[in-house]
Formats: sequence, structure tokens, C-alpha cells
Amino acid sequence: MIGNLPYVAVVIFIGLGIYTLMFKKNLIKIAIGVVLIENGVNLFLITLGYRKGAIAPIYTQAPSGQAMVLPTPQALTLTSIVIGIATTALILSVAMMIYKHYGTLDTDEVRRLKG
Amino acid sequence: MLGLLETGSGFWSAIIWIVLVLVIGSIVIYIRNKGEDSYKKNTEQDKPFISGNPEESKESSHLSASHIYWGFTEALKGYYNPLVKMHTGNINDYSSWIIVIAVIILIMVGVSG
Amino acid sequence: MNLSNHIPILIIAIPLLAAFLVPLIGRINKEATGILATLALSVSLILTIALAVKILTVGPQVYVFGATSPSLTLPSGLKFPVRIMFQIDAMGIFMGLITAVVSFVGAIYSLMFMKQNSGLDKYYSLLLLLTVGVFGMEFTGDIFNFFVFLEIASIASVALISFRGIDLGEPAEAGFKYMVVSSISALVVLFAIGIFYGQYDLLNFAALASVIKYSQLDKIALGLLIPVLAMKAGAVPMHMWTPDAYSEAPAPITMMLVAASQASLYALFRVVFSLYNISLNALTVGWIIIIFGLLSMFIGVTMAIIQKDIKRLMAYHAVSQTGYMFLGVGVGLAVLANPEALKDYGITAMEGGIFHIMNHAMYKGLLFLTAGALFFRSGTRDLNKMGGLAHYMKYTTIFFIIGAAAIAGLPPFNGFASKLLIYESVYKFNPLLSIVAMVVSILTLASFVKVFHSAFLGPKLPQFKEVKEVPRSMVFAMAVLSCIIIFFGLFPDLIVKNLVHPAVMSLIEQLQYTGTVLGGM
Amino acid sequence: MKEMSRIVKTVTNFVYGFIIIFGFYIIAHGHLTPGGGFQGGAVVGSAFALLLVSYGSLNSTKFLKKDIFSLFESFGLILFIVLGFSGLGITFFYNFLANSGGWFGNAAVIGVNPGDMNTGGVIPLMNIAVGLEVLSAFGVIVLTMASGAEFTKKKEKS
Amino acid sequence: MKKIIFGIAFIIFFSFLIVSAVNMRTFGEPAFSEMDDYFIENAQRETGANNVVTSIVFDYRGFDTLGEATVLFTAVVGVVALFRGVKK
Repeated sequence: MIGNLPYVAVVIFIGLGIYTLMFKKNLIKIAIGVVLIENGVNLFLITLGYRKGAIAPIYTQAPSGQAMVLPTPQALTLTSIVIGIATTALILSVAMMIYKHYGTLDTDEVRRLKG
Repeated sequence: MLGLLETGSGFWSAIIWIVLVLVIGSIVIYIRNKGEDSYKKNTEQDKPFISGNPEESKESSHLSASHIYWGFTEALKGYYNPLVKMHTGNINDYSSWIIVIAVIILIMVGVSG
Repeated sequence: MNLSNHIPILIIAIPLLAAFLVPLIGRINKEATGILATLALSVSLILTIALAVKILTVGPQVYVFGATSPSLTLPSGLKFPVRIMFQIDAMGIFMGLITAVVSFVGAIYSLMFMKQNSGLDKYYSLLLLLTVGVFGMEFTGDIFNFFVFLEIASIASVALISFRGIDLGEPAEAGFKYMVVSSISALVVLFAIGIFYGQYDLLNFAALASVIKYSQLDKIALGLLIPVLAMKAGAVPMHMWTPDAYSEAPAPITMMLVAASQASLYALFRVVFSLYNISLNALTVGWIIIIFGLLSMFIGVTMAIIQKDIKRLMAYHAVSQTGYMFLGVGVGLAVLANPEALKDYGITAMEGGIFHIMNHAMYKGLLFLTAGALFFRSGTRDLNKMGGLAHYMKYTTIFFIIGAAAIAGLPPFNGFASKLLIYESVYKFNPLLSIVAMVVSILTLASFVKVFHSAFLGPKLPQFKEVKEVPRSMVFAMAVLSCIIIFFGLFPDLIVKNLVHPAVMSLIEQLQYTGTVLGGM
Repeated sequence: MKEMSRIVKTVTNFVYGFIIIFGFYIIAHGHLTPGGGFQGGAVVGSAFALLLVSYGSLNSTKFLKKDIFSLFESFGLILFIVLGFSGLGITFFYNFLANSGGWFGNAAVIGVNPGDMNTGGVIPLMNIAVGLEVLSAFGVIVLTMASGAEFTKKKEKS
Repeated sequence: MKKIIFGIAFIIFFSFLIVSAVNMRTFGEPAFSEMDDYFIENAQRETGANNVVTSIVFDYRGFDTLGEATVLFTAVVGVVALFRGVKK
């Protein structure tokens, strides 16, 4: 159990993000919630790749004979980080557009589309 | 035969259906042509009779969309009011419903084993 | 080099290259961008048809990226693949055909429809990227690559939904909502990928399917994957983004969004059937999907009846029609465990559901295009303001009648064939379900009668004096879909025998799916 | 955004060159040391962001041109996908330069080694292409959102 | 009322996540690692790059990287299209 504390940290990250999405009323805060979930998932992937007492999987002037951590999660995390950047940029620009037209960022006001 | 779709408990063929429709339609047209022959065009016979009132203009008689099925929605008020209230265009509800359904499905899958 | 081995990647790579080139072309000539996009999509349509012929004759195709040979799935002496691969079987190419046709038609329609807008080069680039994303979701055999293409499709759709956000507020709002929900779904999918990777150290669908143990974590991953993918497909009660996004996007984009949501539906079926086949409790998951279908059908259509906005109404119908697919395939899944029931009616139900996917893409695309044509000429989407448009737009009226008859399941159009398959097979499973399906079909007809009456019939209204028929290219785009609908309606057996039945079989038989990658096992 | 104080601008003038050079170093050595195209591109993009913040969006657009950035972005992407296509003789994304003796074609010494620039096949080229794409993408995003912020502010006044 | 339902759902969801975190294999001791061991052993020989992560990103999973660059490109085009017509 105590060995799984990193996963619990991941879960707390994701839970915070989901709480923000569910109960916060500001569009910018909702964007922050999405980013929180992203970071939690990226942290999850990286945590999966760790191996006790191992070094980064790079051979350039590495200490010889050392075990290396799993490289795949690092590649996946790199990909998902860039995807997260793209998502955040787009979501924030759409929020700016909404603010321009509605003059507010409150989710209770931004609901011309309903029913 | 081409166009014959086996549905497990029967078959469906659009071509046969079209042939049937043509045959029955021709019969109907034939019967209609043998109908009342004292009917004459351009007399007062083919004018609408609205219990003596003058026929109102077409523009004013066009029924707009929100009035169609008024009775239907009126009769089902008890069903429609909560349903429409459920569709708040609020993004928090959108994401919350996903979580609710996820919880239900997680419980169902977990219980079913 | 023999190009015929590289068709699977060329289908994706040619629109992608065109998408990268379009902004450069747009600097020189704005008109050329639409032509370039249409050309690229037509090329990928032709390649998709060629690949479909190859797959349906030869068998499932695999394309491994970066390997020394396109079909070398396993490096020497390994039990598992290490590289990304495309794995396209009958189901994947079935969806791919839908995407190819819909994107091609959408591009042709956009040529005139979007002429007045600014930023056309960006529009066509995003359209190509959306097509690429949907293709990738349907072709890929790697679970993380699926996530990447899901994000491509989501981001491109959001940018296209809020394309008119510079002038209006509603498109931006719809784009924000869709962005948030699709980010949630994509991130949950990534979390599930992490769960799989942490347990089995594999990222390939087929390899995972061969080793999956249905442990506690696998149950949690399944319970996370089903709702988010169903949400992307627009299942009640997670459908609220659907009317917003569909009604605010430009009409050709709405048609593409239907295909994109069906790609998520395909992913859901792929997860349930190919990844966990009979290892999961088929009855429970089948009933979950059936209940999704019932709720979607009924609530979707009843909400559609009271709509005033023509595209919102059609969007609710999209939700309701998605319910039919859930119903048919859910019944097939519920009886997956006992073979005689599966042979008796399960396969037929799944045929109905899968066939309905293609029919729905066609007629719902046609209906959205007609709605776009009405908006293009009359300048409004409000049904209360419309009226008497049939006097001015003859072709559009005919196309609308064809589409409405098809979606309402009137013979001899294609909607009737697939709905008939669903009714008769679901009746053997549980009569109540098929009765509800028929009631929903009647209500669908009722609401489209309302649209037809209030938009097309009635006297000539003075404000529509100068309205005339839409340009020829838009008529051509709608005519293509109408011809497909009529052909499917007249000869449904051809489609069911040659396209749908192999797709259903490739879903049901898990060993065939894993065998294409892992070589038998 | 309006420009910040003279101190910030002086420090920025002093620092941003180093940041950009460091980013290009990360891009170029992506196949030997930690880093790669994305990381280096992000570093260079942060330099642009620093310039934008310190000089304000109005002044910085004098020397940060959006069109040039988008041109570079398309160029990097097309180079990347062309590198993918050029492996099409074998398969898409086949590393046709690795261990071929030509450009970046030296076989790496198996095991721990000091590192040779001339290895990796298409990987260094792809690093450069992706780095170009990412840094210009960041530049475009930052500049566009800055000008958009001005735009929205004007709207809410009126 | 609705808030209470959502709150309960959130708590149950969070507890499910905690369950999955606890059931996860122990941190730092991967149960299976054949694929990654294959990468660590053969990346240098096959791609000639010292950095295994880069060789995975650009060679073994190069198509993901193309998709990722495409995502970034898509976001850029989307942002520019959203703010089109805005004077610099």
C-alpha cells in the first residue's frame, strides 16, 4: 500500500480536476480543471515507467551496468503533454471569444443554447 | 433474387413492394375515375365551404411550427417539463452527467463480476 | 516499391499532406484551397474503395510503421508487436467507407456553401484534419495511437464548430462545451491506456486482447471506457453537447461530426467485442448498451418534437437514431455468450445495428445538407420564420423528402431495411424493445412532417421573394447522397451480404482479430 | 499587454539570445542527450513569450512576425511528413538513413559511449523539423492570443 | 438536490479511482517489461541513436509523433481561425 502512494497522488490530481469541472462556475477555472486532469494522467504514465534504482534510458556517458527505466511511458507522456498544450491553447481562445460576445465567464450566464 | 433481404423471420424486397404499390394504386385510380360524374369544375362545387364564413387568405392561414403538435406537448406536460429542465445548457451539468453515468456503469460492471 | 501495399497509409497521409499544404496555397490563391481539398479527399475515397475490395476479397490488412516490411507485425523471436500498426478488418473499412464518402461530399458542398466566409484556407485545412482524425480512429490497431487521433478529431471539430465564433457568440459557446466534454473523454481514455500498459506492458489492441485477464483493474478500465465513448457517440443522458455542436457548426461540418461520433461508437464496439470479448459479463454490458439505446431513442425523439430550430431538431434525431445502433449491437452483445441465440437472432440484430450506422450517416448527412441549403438561401434556422420554400427550391424539397422518408423508416428507402432487421431480431430477444423502437420511428415521422409542413409547404411568403435554388455543386452533393440512399433502399441485400455481414463477423470473432497480428496463437 | 519596465527589457535583451541558443542545442542533440525537437522548440518558444511579455504585444509585433512563423511551421511539418514519405520504399516512417553510412548513418557503439553526432538516421532531421514546427507554433499561438486579448478588451469597453 | 446527487457520484467515482490506484502494481517494480526491455536492448542497434526515448518517439512510435505534430498544427490553425480578422 505504502508503495502505491504515487498512484494515490495521481488520483488526487485527477479528482481535483474533476471536482473543478463539476462544481466551479468560471470558464477559466474549468480550463484549469482540464489541465489538472491532464497533469494527473501524465504523472500516472510517468509513474508507471519508473523502476527502482534505475537511470534514464540514455547511453551517452551513462554509468555502465545500471538498469534503465522503461522508456515507452516517457515517449507517451511527451506526446500527451504536447497534446495538452494544444488543447489548452484552443480552450482558452474559445473562452476569450465567449467573453468577447457574452461579457461574462459565468457558466450560468453562458447558456444561450439549451432545451 | 436481387433485392431480397432475409431478416431471419421473413424477407423484405423493395422491388416487390414497389410493384404492389403500383398495382394497388392503379386499381384505386380506376375506382376513383368511375366515381361521381355530376361533378363540374369551376362551379361553386369546388369552392371550400367554411360554414358560410368567407375563405381567409392563405398567408394568414399558414400554421407556424411552434403551434404544430400543441396538443401533444400540452397533454404530456408532466413528461416534458422535467425533461426540458434537465437540459440546462450548463457545462458543469454536462461533465457531471458523465461522472454519474460512469459511476453507475462502474458499479454495474463491478457487481456483475 | 509496390504502392498497393501502402494503400492504408496513403489514405491517411494524402489528406494530411494536403492539410499542411493548404495554408501555403491559401497565401497565393484562396480559391485553389477548396479545389485542393476536394482533390485530396477524392483520392482518398478512391483508395478507400480499392482497400475495401482488397480486404473483402483477401482478408484483414495490417500495416506496420517503420518495420522492414509492411506486414511484419512481430520482430524476430517476439510474442508481441513493438511498433505502431494499422489493423483494418471488415468493420474498420466499413466505417472508413462512410468517412470517405461523407468527407468527399462535405468538401464538394463546402465549395459554394462557405464561399462568403473569410479564412477559407483554414477551414479546408481543418476539414482535412478532421477527416484524417476520423480515418485514424477507425484504422489504427494501437491503443495510444487511437488516443492521438481522437484528439486530432476533437480539436479539429472544436475549431470548426466555433468557426463562426468571430461574429456570433453561440458557436464559441458550443465549441467550448464540446471541447470540455471531449477533453474529459480523451483523458479518461488515456487513463485507461495507462491501466492497460501498467498491467500488461502492451499498447496493441490485438496483443492486449490475447492476454487480457478481466481483473479488477480491467473492470475499472471497462467502466471508464464505456461511458466516455458512449458520450462521444451522443448517448442519453450524456447527449447535451450534441444539439449545441450540431446546430452551431456549418452544415458540411455537422455531417462530418456525425461521422466522427460514429467513429467513437465504432471504438466502443471495438473495445467491447475485440478487446474484452467473452471475458466480460456479456449480459450485463449488453444490457447497459441496450439501456443506452432505449434512452437515446425515446428521449432524443421526444425532445426533437418540441424544437423550433431545424438543425437542433435534426441533431436530436441524430441522438435518437444512434439509439437504434446501440439497441441492435447491444442485443448482439447480450447473447454473445450462448451461440444458438447468437446464431438465431443475435447476428441479425448486429447486422441491423451496423447497417444502420451507414444508413444514418447517409440520410442524416443529406438532411443536414438540406437544412444548410435552407439556411444558405433563407438566412434563418428558425422554423417559425420559414414557410413556402418549396415554391422556390424544388430540388432541395425532393432531397428533403427522400431523407425524411429514409430516417422515418418508410419503404422503400434504406432506413426501413435496417430498422426492419432490428425490429424482427430484437422482438425475439425482448418484444418490448422492438415495440419502443417502432413507436420511436412513428414519432420520428411525425416530427419530420412538422418540419416539412412549416418549412416547405404553405403560401409564398413575402420575405422570401428573391430566394432561388441553391448552386449546382450543392445540388450535386445532395444528389450523391440521395442516390446512395435509394440504391441501399432498393438492394439492401447486396450491402448486408457483402459489407455488413463480414463486419459483424469480424467484430464477433476475436481470434481472427488477434490472429491477424499475432499469427494464429 | 503593455510593455514592462526598463529593467525587465534590459534583462530580456541580455537573456533571450541564450535561451534561443540553448533551445537549438537541445534540438540538435536530441538523439544523444535528454531532449529533442519538442523540448527544444518549447524552450525557444518560451524565449518568444518572454519577448512578448516584456515588450508588450504592440511593440513586439514589430520584430515577431506571425506570417513568418506560420510559414516556418508549415515548412517544418512538410519536412517532417516528407521524411516519413521518403521511407515509403520500405514502409512509412522507415528509418532509411540509420546504419547506412551516409548522412547520420554511422552505427552507434553498442552500450555506453561518449556519443557521436553523426548517428541516428532520420532522427536528427526529424528533431530539427519538429523543433522548427513547435517553436513557430508556439510563436503563432502566443502572438495570436495576445492580439486577441487586445481585441476582446476593446470590445468590452465599447 | 441535483448538487447532492452529483456530489455523491463524485465521491463514489473518486473512491473507484482510489481502488484502482491501490490495486495497481507496486510502484517501481513493473510486472512485465518485455517491450521496454526490447527497446532498451535494440534501440541503439536498430536506430543508431543513444537516446532510447528519442528513438522511440521518432522511430518505433514515429507515427504518434506525426499525429502529435498534427495536433499542434490543428490547434494553431484553430486559434488563428478563431481570431481571424483581428488586427495585429
